[in-house]
Amino acid sequence: MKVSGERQFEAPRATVWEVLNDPAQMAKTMPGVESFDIQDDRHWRAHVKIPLGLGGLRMSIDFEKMEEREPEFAKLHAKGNGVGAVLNMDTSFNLVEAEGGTNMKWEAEVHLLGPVASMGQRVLQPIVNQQVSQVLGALDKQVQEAKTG
Amino acid sequence: METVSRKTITVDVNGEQYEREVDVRRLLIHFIRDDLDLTGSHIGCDTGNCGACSVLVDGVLVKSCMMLAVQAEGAKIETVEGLAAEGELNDLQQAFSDHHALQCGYCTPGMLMSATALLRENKTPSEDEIRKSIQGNICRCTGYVNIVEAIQAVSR
Amino acid sequence: MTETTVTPERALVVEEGDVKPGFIGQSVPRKEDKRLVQGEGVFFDDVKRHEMGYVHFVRSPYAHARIKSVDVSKAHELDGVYGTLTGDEVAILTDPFFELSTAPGANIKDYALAVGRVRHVGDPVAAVVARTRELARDAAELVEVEYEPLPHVLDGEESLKDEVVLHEEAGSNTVWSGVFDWGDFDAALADADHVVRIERLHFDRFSSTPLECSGCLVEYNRGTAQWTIHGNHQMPGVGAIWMAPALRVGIDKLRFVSQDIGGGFGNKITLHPQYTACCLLARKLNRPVQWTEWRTDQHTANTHGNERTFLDVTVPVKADGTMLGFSVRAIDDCGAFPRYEPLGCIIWAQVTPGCYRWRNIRVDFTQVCTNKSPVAPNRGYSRMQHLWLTERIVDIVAGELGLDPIEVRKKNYVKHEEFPYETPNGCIYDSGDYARCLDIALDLIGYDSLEEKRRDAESRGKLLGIGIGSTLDSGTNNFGQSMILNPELQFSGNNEVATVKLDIFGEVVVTLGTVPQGQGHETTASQVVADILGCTPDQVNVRAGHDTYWNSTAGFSGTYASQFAVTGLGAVKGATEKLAGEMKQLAAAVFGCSPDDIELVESQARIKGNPEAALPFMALGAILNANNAGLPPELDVTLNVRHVYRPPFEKPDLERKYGNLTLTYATQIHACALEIDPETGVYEIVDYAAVDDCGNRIHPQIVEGQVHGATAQALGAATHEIFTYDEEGNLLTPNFYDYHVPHALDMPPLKTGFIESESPFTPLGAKGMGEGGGAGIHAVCAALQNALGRRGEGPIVWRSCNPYEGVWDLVQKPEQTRKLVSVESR
Amino acid sequence: MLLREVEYARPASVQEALRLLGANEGARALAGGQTLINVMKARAASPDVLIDLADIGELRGIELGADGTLELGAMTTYTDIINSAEARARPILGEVCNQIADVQVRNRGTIGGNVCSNDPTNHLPPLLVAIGATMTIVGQDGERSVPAAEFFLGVYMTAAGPGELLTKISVPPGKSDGFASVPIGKEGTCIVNVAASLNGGAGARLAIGCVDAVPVLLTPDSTEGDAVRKAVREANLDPPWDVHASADYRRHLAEVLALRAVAQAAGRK
Repeated sequence: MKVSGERQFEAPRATVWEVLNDPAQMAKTMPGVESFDIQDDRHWRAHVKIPLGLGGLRMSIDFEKMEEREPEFAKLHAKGNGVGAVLNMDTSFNLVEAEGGTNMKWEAEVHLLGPVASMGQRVLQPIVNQQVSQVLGALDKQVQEAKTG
Repeated sequence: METVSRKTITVDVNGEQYEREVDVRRLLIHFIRDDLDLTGSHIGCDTGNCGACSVLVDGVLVKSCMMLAVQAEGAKIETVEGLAAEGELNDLQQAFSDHHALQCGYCTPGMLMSATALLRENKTPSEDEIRKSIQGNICRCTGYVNIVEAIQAVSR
Repeated sequence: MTETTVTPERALVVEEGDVKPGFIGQSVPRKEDKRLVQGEGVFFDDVKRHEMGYVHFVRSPYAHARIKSVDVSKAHELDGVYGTLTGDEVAILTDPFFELSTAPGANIKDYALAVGRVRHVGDPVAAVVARTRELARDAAELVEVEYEPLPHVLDGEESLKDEVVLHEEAGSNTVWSGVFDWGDFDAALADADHVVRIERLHFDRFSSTPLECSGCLVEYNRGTAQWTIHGNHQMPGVGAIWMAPALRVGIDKLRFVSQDIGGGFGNKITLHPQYTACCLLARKLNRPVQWTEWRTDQHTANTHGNERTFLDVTVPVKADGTMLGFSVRAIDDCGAFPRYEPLGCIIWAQVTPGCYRWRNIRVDFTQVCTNKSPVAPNRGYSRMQHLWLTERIVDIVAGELGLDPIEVRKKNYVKHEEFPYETPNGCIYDSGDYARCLDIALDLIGYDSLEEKRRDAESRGKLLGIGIGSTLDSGTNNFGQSMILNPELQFSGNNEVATVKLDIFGEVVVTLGTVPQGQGHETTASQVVADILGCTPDQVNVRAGHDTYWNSTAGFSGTYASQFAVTGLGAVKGATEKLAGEMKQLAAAVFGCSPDDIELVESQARIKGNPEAALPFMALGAILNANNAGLPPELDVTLNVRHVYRPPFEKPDLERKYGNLTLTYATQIHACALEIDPETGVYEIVDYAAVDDCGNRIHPQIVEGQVHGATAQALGAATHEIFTYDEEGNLLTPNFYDYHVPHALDMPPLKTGFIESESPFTPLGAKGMGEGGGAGIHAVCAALQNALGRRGEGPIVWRSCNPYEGVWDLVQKPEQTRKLVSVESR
Repeated sequence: MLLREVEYARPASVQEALRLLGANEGARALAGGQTLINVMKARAASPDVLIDLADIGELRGIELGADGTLELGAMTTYTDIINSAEARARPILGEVCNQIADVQVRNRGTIGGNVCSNDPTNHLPPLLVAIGATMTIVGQDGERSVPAAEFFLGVYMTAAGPGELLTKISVPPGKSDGFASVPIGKEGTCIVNVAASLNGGAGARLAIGCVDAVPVLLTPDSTEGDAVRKAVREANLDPPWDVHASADYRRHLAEVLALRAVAQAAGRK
C-alpha cells in the first residue's frame, strides 16, 4: 500500500529538517509511543501502542535512516513487530523552501503482514490515513515548538 | 467497585447450579465446554459467524462465543443437553431425525437452540421466518433443506 | 416454498415403486441421530485427559522467508508453560514424509514443522504447550523468530518460470508434469468443420471448509512406545503410512481413534504433519497434548481445493454439432507442499471425456507449487475441475456455433444403450442414462415455460439465465493410477474391511474400517446385515467411528472419494454372508441336517418348512461360545468373521496411461435458473434442480442429503467462496467473516429427482455418490453465460467463481472476455 | 479465539461507569460485545479493562416524546428496536436493524455499540446521519449533544472520547426514508449501503456507508435522478479496496444505491 501527500510548514527548512532528524522529537509525533531508545544517529527503536479505537496494537518498531541529503531529502526504513502483525515501511521526505515556510512532499510504502493485515483489509486504508494525519499534526506542533523554542 | 481479572460466578445450566472461579478473559463457550464439561455446544469459527455455540441465556438466544463467562453471572443457561427429558427426545429433536435434518451433527446443537427459540415465540412460522431464525447457524452438510422441513413439521 | 417434492413417490420418476424386499432401499431411522440431537456425540475436542497440555502453533507471517533463529526462552519463562517444539528438533527426531511424486517433486523435504524456511503465511514454525488454551497462545507470542524474507510467488504460471524456487532441494517448482494423448487428436482437427479455441479458463481456489476444524488429543504410552491419537483424520490407513516412517516407528505404534467427526469433505486427509508434531510433543513432555485448530488457522494453513488454469483449449467440431475431442494445457497450483499430491495429476483421468462420447483427447498437465496454503482432495477432487472444463467447453462451443446447449449435450452424451462404455483412456462407465436425468431436471425447473420466465424477468429489469451442469461422480479408486505418475510407487487396487460377529447373547456386532463424518455408515451397514441375517437393523449394533486397534482396518481404510456404498458395504456384505454360512452350518450340526435346509428369518435359524425347529440367534451364540461340547470336530465355525472387500482391478498400462481407474460412475445433472441485475452484477438463483443416479439406493434420505449438501457447497463456490491472496501473500478470506459460505437465506428452492441405474460391478448394485454436487458450479457458470451472451457476442464466463463484481465486469466489459474465444470455420 | 488478560467491572450507574472509565487508561465500554469481543479474539487490538454496561438500567429503553422524537437508550438491542411499538414512529430504524447479521447478534448487539464501534460496513452510522439523529454524550464534565453527522470521526473512533459514554440517541419523527445496500449474500456484511431521508424539510439527505472511515453525507439539490447522481459524483469518493469489491465497483454501487434509496424514501410519505 502506497500513501503520499504534501504538507506546508510555517517554519524555515532548517528547522523542519532539524525536527525530522532528531529521533527524540520524532518520537513525540508517533501515536501511542510508550518508550524510545536511540542506538545511534542512524538507528532507533520505538515501543508503541497504536490506538485503534477498540484497543491498542502493541508493536516495537526499529527505524533506520537509509539516505540523507541535508537539508532536502531523507529516507527511512521501519520494521515493526507486533502480535499478529509485521510492518515493513519505507518513507521519504522532500523539503523545498517555499514563501512563508517549507513545503514537504512525503511518501510511504507500507507492507503489513499477518492476521491483522488479512482481516483488516477494508479498515486498513482508513486507519493508515488516520495515523498519518495524526503524525503530521504532531509534526506540525513539534516544528512550531522548535521554531519558537 | 474495582476491576478484577478473575471472578467467582454462579450459573444455572439446564436446571443445575454451578459455581466456578474463572478468568475474565474466558469465553462463555469455553467455560461451558471445558470447565463444565458440557460438550454438546460446539465451536465452528473464531469470528462469531457460525452459530454452532448458540445457547439460551435467560431465555434469549445468543452466540456463547461472543460473551464472556463473567457476563453470565447469575443467568439461567439452556444448552442442547437440556432439551430431552431423561433421554426422551422432544418433538423437535425427533423431527430432525425423521427428516434427516442432520448428517455430521456438528451444527445440530446450535440449530436446535435457534429453532427452540423461534418456536417458543412463533408456533406457526413461515418458511422465510424459519430460514431467518437459523440464518446465524452455518451448516456445511445439509444445504438447510431438511432442517427447514423438520422445523416446519414441528410447527404445523 | 422449498420443494423437495421429488423423492421416490414423485410422479415424474418412472422407476420407483419396486421397494426392495428388506431394509435395503428404505430410509430407516438413522442410528447416529439419537446421540447427536442430544449433544451427546463425542467429537475430538470433547475428549479430555487429566493434566493434558494445550498446543498452540507459532505461525509464519511471511509467505516465503529463511528461518534464521527461533528463541523459545521467553516462552518457557511464562508460568504454566509445559514445553515447546521447534523445526530443528523435528529435523533431528524425524525423517521427511515420503513424497509420491517423481523428481523434482520427489526431492521436496516436508516435515511436521517448517525446517530452514517458511513457505506460506501460517506455515507452523514452532509449537508451545501450556496448562490452558489461553496460556498456550500467550506463550506462543513470546517465541521470537527471526526471519529473512525471500521473494515469493503466488501465481501458478509465474511459478513455472522457477525465478523463485520454493524447495531448493528439488531445484524447481514443478511437482509433476506429463502429457496424456488418447485417440488421434490431429486427425480429429483435420476432420473438423469448426475449430473453437478458448485461450484461458480458470478454476478458482476454494474449500468446502467442514464446520468442525481439525485437531487431536495425543497420548503416549512410554512402556509400549505407542501413541493413541483421538482425532478426526479421514484416512488413518494412509495417514499412518506417512507418519510411521517419519517417526521411525512400526505402523502398529499408531492408534487412531475417532467417534464423531464434524464433516471432512477431503480436508481432513493430510493432517499427518500436525499430528506428527503432537506425537513428538506427547512423547517429549510425557503428558497428553491437545491441539484444536481454530477457523483462521484452518483457512490460512490447513488445506484448500486444487486451483487449476486451463490454457489453449482447442475443440474440433462437426457441422452437426458432434464434438470430436479437445486438447488443453492444464496448470494445477498445489500450494506450498504436495501432500496428497501429485495424485490430482491423474485422478481427473477417471472422467477424461466427462459425460461425452468424444474419442480424441490430449492433455498437457503440469502441477506446480506456490507460496500458498497446501491443497488437499477437497470434495470433487480433481474430477470437478476437469468436468467443469468439459462443461465450459460444451456451453462455449454451443454459444459460438449458435446451437442449443441442451441439444449439443443430448447429441454428445454417452447413450443409455452404450453402457458399460469404455472411455478413450480405458475407464469403464458402468451404467447410466444422462439424457433422461437431463429431461427430469429440465422438467423440475419448468424449462418449457422458459420464454415466459425470461419476459417476466425482463419486465423487472433482470436478465434470466438457464444453465445445465452434468457431472460423473467416479467412486472406488484403483490406486494403481498412482503408478502412472510414479512407476516406482507400490500402490494399486483398493480395499476396505469389516467384521461381523454373533455374541454369546446373540447380539450382532459389526465393526467398520471406515471413518464416517456424517454419511450414516452405522445405519446403512445395519440395513445390509439385517437383510442377510433376517433380523432388523435395531438388532444390529455397529460400533460408532473408527479405532485402529479396536476395529479391524486395512491399508486404504478411511472415508473418501465416494466409495463407502461399494467398498465399505461390500466388506459388510462379505463378512455377513460368511457369518450366515457359519450360522447355518452350526444350526445344521445341532439339528443334524444339511446347511442348505436352514434359513435365517425373524432372527432365527430354522429348518425350511418346519418353523418349530428354530434356534434363536441367542442359542447359536451361547452354544458356540459357552456350550460347545459335542459339536462335530470338523465343524470350523467361529461366528466372528472378518472380510476384506477388494474391487476387481488390473494394474494400468503405464506406457499408454491406459486402464480402468475407478469402479463406478454415479451421475448428477443439475439445472439452474438465475436472474442478474445488470446495474449491480448482483444475481439470485430463482429455481434449481439436481437429479441423481447412483445405482441402487441403500438409504434414499441419506443419498438425497448428500445431493443437498454437495449442491450447497457448489453454489457457495460458484458465488462467493474464494481464497484470494494479496501481493504480500496474506490470505484475504482467512475466516467466515470474509469467506462467505451459504447461510439459510442464501439457498434457492432446491428440487431433487433420481433414477437408479444399477451398477453391474458392485456387490449391492450401488455406487458411491458423495462428490457429484460440483455440477452446481458448472450450472451457475452456464446460466450466467446464457443470461449475458448471445451467439458469437457478449462476455465469456471463464472463471469458476463469479462474485457480484465479476459479473458486473462481464456486463460492463464484454470484449475483455470475448477475446478469449475464437472460431475457425472451414 | 483466546483473549489476552483483561480486567473487568460491571457498574450499576452511568456515574460509576464514568469513574471506572476515567480511572483506567486502557479501558473500553463493553455493550453487546458483538464487535469488540471478536476484535479481542483476533488479538488485533485489546483493551486492558472492560467496563460492562449491562446492569445500567438508565441506558436501556425506547421512549416516544410528545413531539414525535424517539429517544433510544444506548444499550437498546436491535431486537428491542425491531419489536418496539414506539420505534415505529421512524419505521426505517426497525427495518434496517432487521437486516443486521442474525437473530443471535440482534439479541445482544446494541445501537450504542454499533455506532461507537463505527466499523465502516455497519448499517446504523449512515442511517442515523441521513435521518438527522442526535447523540447524547456524558463525560466527567457533564452532558453534551452531538449531531450524528459530527459524531463519527474515524474507524472505531467517535466523538465519545476516552472516559466518556454515549447514553442516548434521539431520532426526529419522519416516514419518508430509504435504505439500499448490496450485502455479501442475503443480509450479509455490506459491500456498500446508502441511507436517504427526505423529510428534513431542507431537501434530501443522503449518507453513503462503506466508502470511507465515516459515513459520507450528501445533500442533493433535489430527489431527481440527475441531481442525486451529480451529488454522488461530486463527492469524488475514494473507497477502500478489499477482497469483495474494488474502489471503482464501490463508487459505482454508491451511485446506483443512492438512486434506489432516494426512490424508496420518495415512495414513503
